Amino acid sequence: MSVLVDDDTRVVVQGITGGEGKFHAQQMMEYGTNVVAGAVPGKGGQEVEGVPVYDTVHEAVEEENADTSVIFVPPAFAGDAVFESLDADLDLAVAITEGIPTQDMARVNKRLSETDTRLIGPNCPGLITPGEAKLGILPGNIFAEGNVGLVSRSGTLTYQVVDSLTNRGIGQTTAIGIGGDPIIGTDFVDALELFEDDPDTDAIVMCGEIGGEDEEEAAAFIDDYVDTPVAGFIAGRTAPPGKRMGHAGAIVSGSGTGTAESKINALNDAGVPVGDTPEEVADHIEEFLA
Amino acid sequence: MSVLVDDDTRVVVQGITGGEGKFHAQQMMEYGTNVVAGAVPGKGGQEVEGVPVYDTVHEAVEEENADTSVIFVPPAFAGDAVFESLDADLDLAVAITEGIPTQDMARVNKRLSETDTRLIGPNCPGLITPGEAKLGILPGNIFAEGNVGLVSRSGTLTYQVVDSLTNRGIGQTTAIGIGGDPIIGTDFVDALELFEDDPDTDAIVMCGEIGGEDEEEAAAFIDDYVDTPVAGFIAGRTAPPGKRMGHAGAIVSGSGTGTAESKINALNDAGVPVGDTPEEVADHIEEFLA
Amino acid sequence: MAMKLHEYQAKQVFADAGIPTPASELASDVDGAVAAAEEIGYPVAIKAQVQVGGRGKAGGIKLVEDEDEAREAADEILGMDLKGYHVDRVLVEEAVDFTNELYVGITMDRGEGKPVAMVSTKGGVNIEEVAEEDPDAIAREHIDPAFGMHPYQARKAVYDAGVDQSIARDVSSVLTTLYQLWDDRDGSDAEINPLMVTSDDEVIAADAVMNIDEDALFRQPELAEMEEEAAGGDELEQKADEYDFDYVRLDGNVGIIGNGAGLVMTTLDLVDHYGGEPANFLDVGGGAKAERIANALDMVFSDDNVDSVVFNIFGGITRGDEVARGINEALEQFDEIPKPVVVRLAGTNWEEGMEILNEDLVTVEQTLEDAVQRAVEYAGEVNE
Amino acid sequence: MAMKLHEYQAKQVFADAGIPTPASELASDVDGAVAAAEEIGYPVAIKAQVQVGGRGKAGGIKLVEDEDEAREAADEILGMDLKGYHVDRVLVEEAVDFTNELYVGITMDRGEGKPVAMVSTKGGVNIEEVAEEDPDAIAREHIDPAFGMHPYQARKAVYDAGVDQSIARDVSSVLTTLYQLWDDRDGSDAEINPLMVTSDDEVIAADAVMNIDEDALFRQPELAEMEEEAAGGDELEQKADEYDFDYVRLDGNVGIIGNGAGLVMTTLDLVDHYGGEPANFLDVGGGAKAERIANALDMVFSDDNVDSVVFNIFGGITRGDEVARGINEALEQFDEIPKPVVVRLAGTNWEEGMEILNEDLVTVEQTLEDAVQRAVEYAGEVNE
Repeated sequence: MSVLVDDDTRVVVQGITGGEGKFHAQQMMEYGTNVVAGAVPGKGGQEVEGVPVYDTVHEAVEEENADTSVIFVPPAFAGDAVFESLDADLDLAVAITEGIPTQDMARVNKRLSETDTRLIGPNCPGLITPGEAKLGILPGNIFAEGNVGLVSRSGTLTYQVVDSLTNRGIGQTTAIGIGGDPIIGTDFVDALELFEDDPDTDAIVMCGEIGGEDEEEAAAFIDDYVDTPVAGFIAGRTAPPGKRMGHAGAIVSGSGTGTAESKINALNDAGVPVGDTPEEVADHIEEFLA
Repeated sequence: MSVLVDDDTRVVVQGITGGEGKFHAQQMMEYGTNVVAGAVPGKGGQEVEGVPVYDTVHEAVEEENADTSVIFVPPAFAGDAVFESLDADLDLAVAITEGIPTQDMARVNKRLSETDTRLIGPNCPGLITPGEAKLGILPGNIFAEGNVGLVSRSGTLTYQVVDSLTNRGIGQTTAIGIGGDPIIGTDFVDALELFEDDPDTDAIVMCGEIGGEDEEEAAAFIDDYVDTPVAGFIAGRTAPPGKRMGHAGAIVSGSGTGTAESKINALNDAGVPVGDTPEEVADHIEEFLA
Repeated sequence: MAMKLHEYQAKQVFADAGIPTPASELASDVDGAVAAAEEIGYPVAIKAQVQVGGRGKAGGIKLVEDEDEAREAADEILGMDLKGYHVDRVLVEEAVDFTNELYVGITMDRGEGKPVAMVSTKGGVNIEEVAEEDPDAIAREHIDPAFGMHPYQARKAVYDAGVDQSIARDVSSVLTTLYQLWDDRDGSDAEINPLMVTSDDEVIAADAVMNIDEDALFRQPELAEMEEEAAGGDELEQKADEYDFDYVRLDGNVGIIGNGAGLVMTTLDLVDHYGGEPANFLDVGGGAKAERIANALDMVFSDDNVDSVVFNIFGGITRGDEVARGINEALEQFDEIPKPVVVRLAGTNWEEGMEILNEDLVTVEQTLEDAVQRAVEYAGEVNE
Repeated sequence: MAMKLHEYQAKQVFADAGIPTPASELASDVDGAVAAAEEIGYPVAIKAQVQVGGRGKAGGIKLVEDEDEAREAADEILGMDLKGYHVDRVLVEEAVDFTNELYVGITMDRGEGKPVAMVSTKGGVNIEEVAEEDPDAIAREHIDPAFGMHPYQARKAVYDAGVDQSIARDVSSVLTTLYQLWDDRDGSDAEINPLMVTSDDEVIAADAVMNIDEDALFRQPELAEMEEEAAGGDELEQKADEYDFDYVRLDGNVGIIGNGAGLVMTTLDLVDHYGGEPANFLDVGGGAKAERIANALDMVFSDDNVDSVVFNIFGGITRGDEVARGINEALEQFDEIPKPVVVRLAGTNWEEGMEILNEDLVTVEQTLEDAVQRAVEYAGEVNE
């Protein structure tokens, strides 16, 4: 089993006629993802890799019963694309786009509270249920079917950890990259809840980084609600205070919260071991599953 | 008993230092309404008729436990005043102000869907539970305690009908003027539901007018959910199609809906007798109660 | 209530916002119209600038090919009476060669309490008729007034309406601008019908409707100025504007004055119920003072069709004594009262009002029913 | 990431929006500063225009009473090195006589996912310290980004903060304008600290902070132009701007290049874990092509502190073959490789990358741990 995505998921790719959209639509289909439609205004009636393109997401839903969208739309238009997907009664929207203006995302965030659609991202690699389907840009070949759920704020760090797991023969139920932007849809708590409720997920990896308080909140949630064992990793232990590092989220304000130390302590207090290296995270998971 | 307002209601008057606000605060108190505070930005610390004035509605709530506001704020600022009251966790806000721009009310309407506060009005006379409290500008002396609930889109028409009832010795549980604007808070259906659930309301008067489809919706609601007998009145039978008459709501578009005929038919179909004159409405109520 | 801009004013507002409109010029005499036509180049349309629908069918719009035709058409249209409105200005406008006519509009859906954007490929005709006969021909997209119209919503409405892909982007852009205008300018309705499509796939607003929420004019000073210019209607309606009354002229002979729209409409209905015919709807509003009451009487007296007047006031914020004072003031200036006035006062201070009223000048009744019946009776007597 | 406007730029933006600011003039030499001071009239403040906090304490702001003092101060400040930033411009500004200092600011509360307006009567000091030591001294009002800030919210924040009634209306108005600016200009932070209150109850923005969301600069052309002017920092940071890298300079000697912020930070952490000291954070981002990889190596080589470089790429959209090509290109131009480079490639096309990589020029490792350990080792050797 898995969370959020499996081989029944019917995907519409927003921006399928663009370079990235086209390439990754192809990659997703090669992996086995059921891409049923593309949506690009002004390109309705075309086909991309055999997939019909519609002018609006609503049409893709009406004509092809799409229930999930993956968004490869340039940042200036991506906020609008997310709104469109939220308005089309989808189950899930995955925004890959990096660099969406924060104020656009604040408005999206407001709309999210009014709809039933779940958003993953933006500025995220997407998610994958190994052997069934992937939504986004993750390199499918490093994943393996298994019983570990993974949630991460960072793309390539996810790959690093997954690689360590897969090399040891530990596969994944689903891996979710929630994205590193200041305002995102699904957060750690949401993902942990999904994995906790998934009978096939026997252990969870949670990769956080400095900045914000999401990891601290996740730790409190784990303490209260999560029985599945969780191993953690926090990137940015050596980041100097007051410096921004890449992700808008990755800033240490200099005060007590948001630092690697506060996050690691919070996780440890919730009974979550935090690895010093990605390999140590894999060690912990191995122990859990032993 | 009564609906929405009684002698426990703790009222803050927004705009209490203005001419109308002051006059009607006084009138309300004379009627017995528990006016606990005023709210006027920049006038905090003053007193009006012995009532303490605060700069914000929130302060009035914190300091005086106000749970209901009555709004006498000029139209240019009234939309903001309504937002403030919705944000202050009140049970009820009553907007008397006439002439609030419709787009301001559309935004208020959106916020209403997000809060638990009930709005009455705007452009309404308010509401009254005879013998207990009145909120707004209704002339208290024409009302009497009793068992008839009244809901109306029009102010003076309400008085006319109440007068007919009171003159026959028929009193009211609560009378609610919901206002004649195109966008209002509490509508006929909401008010009918309250009266239906009130054990002391034995009959209901509903005064509508041409324009919109609220009366038709109310008729459908009565048909499905209301056991309490209802008598109706519809103003504007002789209004020519395409002419606007006063209330923004009172326009007959010329097509099939919104006309007096369609409203009267809908009500009759729901078993609601509609009087040709206000006196005939009182006749019907008298019969119900006989 | 809405303030309606003239076509030429609305087009100016639309053009300023970047919506393509045909070249045009306003003229108030025949020579001016011909000069404008020469400048724009034939063919041109000469269009009466009055606030009535169906101008074309009523002869208020003419397409002309040369100077003679232009002169003839301008001469015919200027000064004509169009459904009761005097035409004193025409818009001389470039005739657009079109292959298709669309409709785009924004209005407030009062049932939903939110704005709605509408697009149809059946433009150029009465859109209300389309709405009734073929409702699916109009694509509707409701707008969340907190967010405003998202770009995808404009596109969705356009594609849902079946607009051709070759112009979909331009039509979406016009719709987006139209919403922005509607929102910024406190519109009640903003419409382009037809939005013409030319043979080289350009879109152009051949007509323009922009109605403004009168309650919001205080924050639209530019448009409030246009209102001065736009003010029209017959003499009585202009007077009502001046006095700031909600007034509607009707066909009967019983003049009606009251406070509150619902009560005034009820008074009209009762006049009808008792066999009379209402001459007007006049709502003095809440809290009217003596002067306003006198103005109301002046208004109704000015209407030659009126044979009797019924004054129905139920005081809430309006006080009976003020009403009585206003009635006395208005009537005491006459040697002979021009038309019989029946007065019914109830509610706040009605007893004081009764004492003040000069019963030599008016007939007093205690109930609404009696007052209306008496006024109908008087009107009938005069007619005999 | 945020683009920071200089004080003088932010003040211009604020003043244009109607927020009261002191008279001021920018100067880039001593004579210009003195002339500006004469024009404005003494006393004036001479303020270094560099993007660092705590300018005052560091000697970057001087209050002067006459020409001699002005000349001396300008001479001292212009050209000084302020926390690593070279001062090449000063703002000469009217000295405001104040009785009180407030703080007003707008920022994005990422935890709530919505903007927050803040007001405090404890202005004029480091507001972060106030937030930590006396959090109740800052009134906070969250804004619904769909509606924007309602006027009552500005008033509420102002009254909640305990601002005196004599200036409450003006402070509310400044806060409302500040939110409008923040919203219109895609601000990440907009702050006035202090907002000075004069003895006759006027408010005036004595300092101004305006940081813009870099991701939104595409729709803020005016501000993007200011960015050119605002660009500062040391040589390496300017180079990073030019190459469009997320780059942070640190104190160690192991240069670090990777793709993806989380993975780069992890690489830093591992350098530390294995006893080394990171010299920088450099994220080439997703999908980097060969040229970009070469630029990254150029950047890190330019840092004199760097003794060894670790290249850690886990390919997703970034392809190992492109990375390898970029590394080869960058290194093949040297007769002698200036600093040892350790490369670890994984993910998309890593095998192709390995084949392409010229192993004469770099050390290849299979795992992240090994690569970091090797780079730390190299750096240590150099230091010995």
